[in-house]
Amino acid sequence: MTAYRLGQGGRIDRSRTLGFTFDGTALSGHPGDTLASALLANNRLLVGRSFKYHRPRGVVAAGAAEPNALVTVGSAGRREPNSRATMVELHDGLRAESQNRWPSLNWDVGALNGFLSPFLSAGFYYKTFMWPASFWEKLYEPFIRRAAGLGRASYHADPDRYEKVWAHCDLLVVGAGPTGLAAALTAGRAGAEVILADEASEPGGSLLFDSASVDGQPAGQFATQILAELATLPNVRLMTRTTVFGWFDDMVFGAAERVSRHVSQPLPGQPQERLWRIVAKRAILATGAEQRPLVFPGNDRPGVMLADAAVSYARRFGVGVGRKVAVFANSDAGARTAASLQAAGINVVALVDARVGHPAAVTVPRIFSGGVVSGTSGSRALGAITVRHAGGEDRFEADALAMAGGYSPRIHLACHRGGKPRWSDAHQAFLAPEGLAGLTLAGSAAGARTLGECLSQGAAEAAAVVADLGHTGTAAQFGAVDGDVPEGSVRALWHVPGGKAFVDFQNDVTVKDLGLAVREGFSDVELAKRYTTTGMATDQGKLSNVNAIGILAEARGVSPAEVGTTTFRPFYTPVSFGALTGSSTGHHFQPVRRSPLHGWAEKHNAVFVETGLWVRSSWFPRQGETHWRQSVDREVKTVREAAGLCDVSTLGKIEIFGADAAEFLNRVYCNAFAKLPVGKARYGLMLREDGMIYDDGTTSRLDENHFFMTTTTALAAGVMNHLEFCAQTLWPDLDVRMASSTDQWAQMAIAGPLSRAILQVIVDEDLSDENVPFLAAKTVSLFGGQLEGRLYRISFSGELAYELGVPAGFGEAVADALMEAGEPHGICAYGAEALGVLRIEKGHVTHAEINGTVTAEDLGFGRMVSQKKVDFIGKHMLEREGLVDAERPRLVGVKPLNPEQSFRTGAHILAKGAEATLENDQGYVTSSAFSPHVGSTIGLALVTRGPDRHGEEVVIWNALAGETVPGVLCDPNFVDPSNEKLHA
Amino acid sequence: MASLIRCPHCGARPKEEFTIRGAAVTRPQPDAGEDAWYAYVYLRDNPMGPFDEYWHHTSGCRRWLVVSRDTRTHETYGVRDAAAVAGESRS
Amino acid sequence: MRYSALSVFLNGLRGNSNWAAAWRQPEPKPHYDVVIVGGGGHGLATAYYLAKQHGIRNVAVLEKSWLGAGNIGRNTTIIRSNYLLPGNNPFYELSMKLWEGLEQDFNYNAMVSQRGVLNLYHTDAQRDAYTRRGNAMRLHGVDAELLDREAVRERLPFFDYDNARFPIKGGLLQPRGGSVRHDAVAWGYARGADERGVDIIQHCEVTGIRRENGRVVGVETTKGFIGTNKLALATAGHSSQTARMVDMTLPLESHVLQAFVSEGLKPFIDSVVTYGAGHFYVSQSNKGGLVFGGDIDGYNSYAQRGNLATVEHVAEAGVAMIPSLSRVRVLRSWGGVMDMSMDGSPIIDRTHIDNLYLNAGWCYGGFKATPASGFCFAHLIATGEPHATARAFRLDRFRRGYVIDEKGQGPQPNLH
Amino acid sequence: MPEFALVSRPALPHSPVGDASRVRIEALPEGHVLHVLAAGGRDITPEQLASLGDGTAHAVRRYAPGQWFVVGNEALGSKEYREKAARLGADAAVSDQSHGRVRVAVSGSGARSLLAKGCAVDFSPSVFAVGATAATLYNHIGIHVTRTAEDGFELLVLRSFAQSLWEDLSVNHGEH
Repeated sequence: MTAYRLGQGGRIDRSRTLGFTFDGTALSGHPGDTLASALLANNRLLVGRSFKYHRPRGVVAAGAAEPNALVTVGSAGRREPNSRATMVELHDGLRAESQNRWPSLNWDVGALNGFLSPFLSAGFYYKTFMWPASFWEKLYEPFIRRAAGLGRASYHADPDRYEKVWAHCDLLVVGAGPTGLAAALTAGRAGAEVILADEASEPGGSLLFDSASVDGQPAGQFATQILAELATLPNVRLMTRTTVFGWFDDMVFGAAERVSRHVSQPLPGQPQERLWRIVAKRAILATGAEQRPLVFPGNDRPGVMLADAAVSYARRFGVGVGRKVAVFANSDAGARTAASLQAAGINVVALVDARVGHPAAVTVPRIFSGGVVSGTSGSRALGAITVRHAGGEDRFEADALAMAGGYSPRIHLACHRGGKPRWSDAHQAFLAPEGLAGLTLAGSAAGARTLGECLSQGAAEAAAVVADLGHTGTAAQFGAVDGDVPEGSVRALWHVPGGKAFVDFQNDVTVKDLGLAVREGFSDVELAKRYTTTGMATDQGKLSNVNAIGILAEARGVSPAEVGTTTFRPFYTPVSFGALTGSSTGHHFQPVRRSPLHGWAEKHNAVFVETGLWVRSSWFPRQGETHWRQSVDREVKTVREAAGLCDVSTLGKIEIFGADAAEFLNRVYCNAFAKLPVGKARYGLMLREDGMIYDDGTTSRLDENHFFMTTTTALAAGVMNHLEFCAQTLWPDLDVRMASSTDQWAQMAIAGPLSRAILQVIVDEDLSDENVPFLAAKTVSLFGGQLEGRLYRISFSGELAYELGVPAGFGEAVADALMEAGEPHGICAYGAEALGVLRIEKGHVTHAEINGTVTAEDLGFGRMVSQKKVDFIGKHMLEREGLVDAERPRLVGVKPLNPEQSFRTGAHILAKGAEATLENDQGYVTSSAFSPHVGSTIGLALVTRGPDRHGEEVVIWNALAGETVPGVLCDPNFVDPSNEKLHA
Repeated sequence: MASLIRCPHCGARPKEEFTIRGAAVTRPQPDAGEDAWYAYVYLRDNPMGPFDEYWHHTSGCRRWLVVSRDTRTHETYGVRDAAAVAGESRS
Repeated sequence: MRYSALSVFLNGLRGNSNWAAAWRQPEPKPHYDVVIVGGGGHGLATAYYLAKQHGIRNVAVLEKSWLGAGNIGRNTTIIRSNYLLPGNNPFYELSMKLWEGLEQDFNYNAMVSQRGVLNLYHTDAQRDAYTRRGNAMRLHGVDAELLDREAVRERLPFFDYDNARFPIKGGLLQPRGGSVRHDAVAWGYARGADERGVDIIQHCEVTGIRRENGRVVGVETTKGFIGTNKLALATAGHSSQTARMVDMTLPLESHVLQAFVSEGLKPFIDSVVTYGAGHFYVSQSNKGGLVFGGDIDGYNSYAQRGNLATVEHVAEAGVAMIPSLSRVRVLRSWGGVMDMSMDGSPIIDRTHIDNLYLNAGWCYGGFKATPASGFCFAHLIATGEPHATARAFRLDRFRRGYVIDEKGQGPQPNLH
Repeated sequence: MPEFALVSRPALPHSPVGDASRVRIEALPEGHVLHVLAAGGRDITPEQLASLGDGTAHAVRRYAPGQWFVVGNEALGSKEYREKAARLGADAAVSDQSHGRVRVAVSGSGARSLLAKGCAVDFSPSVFAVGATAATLYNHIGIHVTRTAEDGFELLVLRSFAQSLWEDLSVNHGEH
């Protein structure tokens, strides 16, 4: 085969030259070229190696269906394996490399597999590599894994940006070929909002290489004229380089736009790719049809390509695919191809028509009627072909073979929502399912066979859609089409018997493989696909599936209709992770929630930690502290001995209003709330309907009909949803309304024996125990009336403590004032770590204990669960056997026998002397910390009959860390068990 | 329904804005008895076909909705405010 | 015909024209000792172990579609036994042990590949939860290692450690976890069962269950009535529909779980890895595709297809974990229908109806369970008693309050 | 108490991004945001709602059934807030969200396409006219959008998310 640049013609810009490299060799092309056309123009025919046998392969197609010409383009973070050369637009400096070959494309050791092919038939690997068993992972599998795969992906982070966009339209037209252009023009003229999307860089589809003319104009010129009119319509958006890859529920289409793929790096401000979510009222698929290869011995030799691809290379790219081109077809497409190539100045040496009695209207040196190509030869490229015909066999030189095996309408999108394709004997193809709401097909995607039909169908479908949407418009009319050659009758020719004939080029699936699958019981199309891997390559069987179905049908002696298709699933063509991800990468993977006291914490040198979406201050290292424990121990001690200030703004906060708010709370908490007095806070426990604890927090009654609830940080959103569920669906008759106020309040805990004195400096009213007793909750005036805040006397640490809420913007100023007021008292800032230590010392639980599998009783809250209330969420499942089982793990404290030893959360508890088995597992440590107060590590644990076993020696078992620590179970309240400090 | 839900208060919105809870089953009366409560908490008809499901418009109006749809096709028949549905079933 | 390197060689010399069919295509007999509804992994494995372990060979497996059409044919092929709770842990470890000897046992290369399963953690709370889990595993003799950040970095240097929204702090590794060629599992069990006399009847849909005097006596099918002494349902994804034939309502919802495969790549990642700060897990198949997935879509569905928002969500988490994935292309997505149970754990039990046995509720953990599920279900059917490792998977556990809730999410299936 | 300076720290201490001819992103003054929640079955008249506002256009914004935001540039003291809240009596509760939600203006001919990079709402004027509102998502962040002019939108965002929203908008602004 000798491919070459034609002296004239094509839509390339011959005035400019672009330099690129392929496997390191410098080559050149022109703007308008794809990598494939440029390689052909440089007579680079061998472009890749197949998956299994590493057979030399050349370009087969001119578009998205390309199975062979897969290359790696770019380098480092922009390296992209498996790029279809037919879709890669040539740009200056493009670097492309072939794949799946070693040491080089020309001399590939893997090609030895070809000699072993008798032993590598479909599914051979399921039958061997089993002995000895240990060899699989050590020997066989690593070898298979290295041999498999295609291109190599980069480990470098992608430097480019991606984005996602939503779009809305009346009509989405997929495909800007003749059908799509006619549809968009019709709808656009009628005033509908139209999106016209096309995967190619240049709209026009087959008009870009069709040799017919419309109204006396060459097809390409006709396309240009329609595009010019579309450009004047502001309601029509043309999106090129945009592949509509999926049709999802509710008329949402996914599309990927290759914004910057055609340049070496994105222009400033431009993303690399853009994901479109297109919400369309209606859609027309004008996606055209895929030409099928013919399956004959030697059909994979470089130089054998689709007939339309050969014409497209000639007429669109100005490339002759050979000096001696043969054409092989099972329809009038053969004669049409020969004529088109000749018109472009290409030498056609033979026309092989598998049909008998269809005289060709073209002059070619050799015409075989009723002939088939039965063999090809040539080293790494086509040199000659053999034709079998009624009169025997002829072998002659040919350096390219254009094959036309009929058309398969591109119906993928129409099948994405579960519809099954229908076989049409008339079309020898599968057509789209019927009755697709909102989506219609037109043109060759619907089985049309001529340019004229495509234009009129596109216009007619669009006219129907716009009328349906209430616009007035008529189908666009176009002049007469001249030179339209319909396919005529198509002979079902699923394969030509003889040597190795490939059905799936990329995965090296042959006719024999499919036959073997049928013989071995894998005759169902899905089983045959999975057993042979046909249709599972990167092209998803765009060229191979229908041929495979035809061959299976023949082997089983049934019609292709009975074989049916495998399922069409998104994506139509592969979509990059980048496009699907958009801008949600790196630090922007998820939004960050910042506390209003973030700036305050920064000033105090906080170390921050992610807590869900929040960033919380974890501890506040001071000068000289080199280990986090030093800081945390100091903070804990300071709170126990003086006072500390902690940012608790991340707790969920909910304002609850309404005449029935008290009743509502009484139903959502398991303990009583109906009679909570105004000015009081109460600890509340929320259950799920299955009786397990859901969340806890305090709720305060600020006014008769106004409550303020706090939730844990982790479940703030969940609790709000839950409350709304209860209010709206369970008890819509109750007057209760909720507003989240998490973000409104900067909330700080001021804890420690000196907290009252410090707080009194900024709070206007008297904070004495009489006036603000434990669990008081009230609005207070601050700074001599400058500000109002909400003060709650509640404690998580067990110390005298308050929480103060002020409007978020003032949070930092108030915290600063408190730190200033507290300085003489030795106040410190304390973070989430110290908060954790303080609560563990006091035996207070968090979601480390409330893990969704514990009951109120398990945590020692049994008496809180109301026996009086008729109903509350979770009441009705509480009495089940498993929930009152005496053996349930329950909350207990745990300490090491030797204070020098420490243990970790997640360690399990075993009875002393018991063997370490699952049967002997008695529970686990839910929380642990070093307690400065106790002077050792302490923990909370859920242990079988834990509360009954205080004082019992146990083993704290952590095999992961190699630690087995003798410990003792104890009261979980390690500090001030009589709560004197709390009530001080 | 799996891409857009037509919220009766906000119009068509993407699935991302919603939280899905599951079958729109009715909570029994407090004295309904063990079987009724067990069925409410644990058993689901799980039909193949028409189905009522609770969706919460979390990132929109924060109303709980009853989405009536087909579990085979994802076709939506209607979306109603759950409070209105509860009101209807009560009256 | 026994499969071996020699048989591949000899058949190759003869042009591969002498390979026998892997299984027969029998017509149903009027009556069987056991009829299994569902020719997926669990149904086929049950048939295999009934024949092999218990000598019960007069068995039919009825499949309404093609063999292995269910979730055995649409999953992400991961095997592991890294479970927390005592109700699950020994069962999944039994499964792992069966995987380890499976190929030699059924003479089929299912490519059981123990390349390790690593669950990443990003917070102290996650580390603590994995510590608890890993120790529970170790108490049962299951392999588990807690890796710190540097140990993870050494294994997977191309993950995002320094620029991440949720930096990786470490991971829980089960070295014996890995992946298996999923279709081959169905085929291996089918071939092994067929060889032992089991009738695998494809394209035979059960349309009703016939009861006489309160006992199940057979099934109505699209190929006529088939009598049986014992009827075993293994139709995960559609269990509620099958159970409805005998007026049973189950603690299940059917949900769609999507999964994805990328284009084929040269070796990129060796082990199975799950992300701890988003819904994403990934492994690489022997063909080179990255097989990955995330969370269920969240709504009840039998449609076997999902929605784009979930795809995006999964891709975002993937790139957050491995920034260079950005340039890798996703080839194909698919959706499987899951029996999501009320506690996230399965059911293997008798029912209140005589002769009727149920295997259901596998959530998205069904694939890895295939061998043990078949083994234990066969044991139950053959002996009438639950297998020791599957005793917790009773249907009455919900009513009695003995749920097996690994995630602690309570009775809301889409949260498990 | 020694001297106390009642300084409010702004959630978005940023200068506007972009220029008004294409698209401009601007943090608005942290004035007041009142969240009005009508009691079940009570109709709140537009006049009642307007009485809570400062008289400017689009001060009252529909949020959900029976719920509105009333916004303005001036900060309200506790006394003023209480006085306003009392105006609707038992008909509605008024929750002060002046510090909980932050306003961002997006304006210019490119405003719509900037919003389309995060919002699924159809902002074409025929569907989303001046005065229209929507509670929705911008990428992963909940926002409340009001169209204040043909080419002008105001976004209301929870304070803790404000910085992330600002960054999202700024990144997506790139092209404009």
